[in-house]
Amino acid sequence: MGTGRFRIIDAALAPHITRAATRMESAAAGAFSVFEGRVRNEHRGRAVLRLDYQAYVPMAESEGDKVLAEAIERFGLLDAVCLHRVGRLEIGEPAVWIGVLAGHRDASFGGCRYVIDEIKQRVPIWKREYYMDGESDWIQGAG
Amino acid sequence: MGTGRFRIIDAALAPHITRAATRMESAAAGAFSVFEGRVRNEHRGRAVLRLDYQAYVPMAESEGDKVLAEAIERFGLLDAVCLHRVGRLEIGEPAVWIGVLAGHRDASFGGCRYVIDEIKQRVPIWKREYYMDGESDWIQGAG
Amino acid sequence: MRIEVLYFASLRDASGVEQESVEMPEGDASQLFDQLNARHGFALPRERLRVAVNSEFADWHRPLTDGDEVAFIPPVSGG
Amino acid sequence: MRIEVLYFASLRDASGVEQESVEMPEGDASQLFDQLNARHGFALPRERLRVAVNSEFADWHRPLTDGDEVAFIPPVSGG
Repeated sequence: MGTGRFRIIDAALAPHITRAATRMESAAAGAFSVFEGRVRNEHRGRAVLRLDYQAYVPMAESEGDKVLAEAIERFGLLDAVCLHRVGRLEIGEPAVWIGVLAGHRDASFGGCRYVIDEIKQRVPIWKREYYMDGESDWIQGAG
Repeated sequence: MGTGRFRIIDAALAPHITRAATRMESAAAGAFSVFEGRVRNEHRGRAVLRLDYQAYVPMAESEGDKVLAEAIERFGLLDAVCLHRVGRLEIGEPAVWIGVLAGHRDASFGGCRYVIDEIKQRVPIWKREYYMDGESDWIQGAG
Repeated sequence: MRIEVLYFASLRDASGVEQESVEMPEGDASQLFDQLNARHGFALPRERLRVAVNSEFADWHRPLTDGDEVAFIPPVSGG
Repeated sequence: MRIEVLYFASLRDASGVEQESVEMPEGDASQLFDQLNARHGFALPRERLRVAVNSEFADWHRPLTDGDEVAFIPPVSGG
């Protein structure tokens, strides 16, 4: 089973982010990098109203755990955690939060970037955008 | 005078980080990157007990503001903020916090990395390390 | 044999269900997909999908076994 | 003319003060440094320092004016 470092959450992410960030501590950590992806009001020139995220939850968590384990191994990280929202999200809400703890900044930046890039390639989560003009689309592929 | 985006703080950084992060919002923001530098227990093989940071405060704030303005311009950021601690710091405490808001992740990662690298090159702040063996040293140059 | 099929994104919209139990003779995921595509008319061809068997990415031509859980994975857009 | 000099890090340790007012004839920051170095014996040579005049990095050879605030900037180690 997974390591539990990657979690799909069907509720506002903010309190989960606070708790996750608080736990990321180590006397050997000189660098803590965070990436937070948020819902923005525009995509490829179209005004966005809101999003829905859907996930294949057990596989997203196991595949996400693999991504985080790879990042820890490749970049020599002290820890790496990811929270990903599902359900209905409004403009400005966090959709994904990645926290990476490392000895030095090269590793924390590199590891954090690796995690978001891999999630966008292979973790089974899908985004449906609802536009101001009343249409909606499943986004196919990484943004 | 400066823009006030870069601030030297002579007290625990955590509550200031919380406030600064809360303010970083924009409907156009798809990406929020954070880098936090912390005091680690080891430097070049020596066990570190604690640090002192000293700054030329008005110049650090004006030079830091320049770095943040450059990052905003070069990477097309929506916002960029930095808090830097001075005084006595213990292992695990945050020494510097950088928050960068952008439309997309390339810009937020790039801008965040630019800010920490430039701070380490040219913002007049100095670190004195106190070692377990009782010695201490002013660190000369970027780490 | 009986296969549990999960649908996501536009495939869920086409099938109208989140999952269904499907009877099929011996075969692999590509044959299962063709059988279901004929019924539901998915918007995405098989070439644009990946397949997962029991929550792991798998080869389209690995033989399925009774009780497997199969998901067709459209291009992902999380993050 | 009267110059306000600020000391940081190892230069502050050598001078024993955070700042001092210094009288000097017309001249530039390099001459001011040499005058102060003779008195305090700094651990860092001028080649390893930058100079700031009124909180801005400046050229060592720009003439100073009465009332300027001058800081010798050791290699920085913030962040």
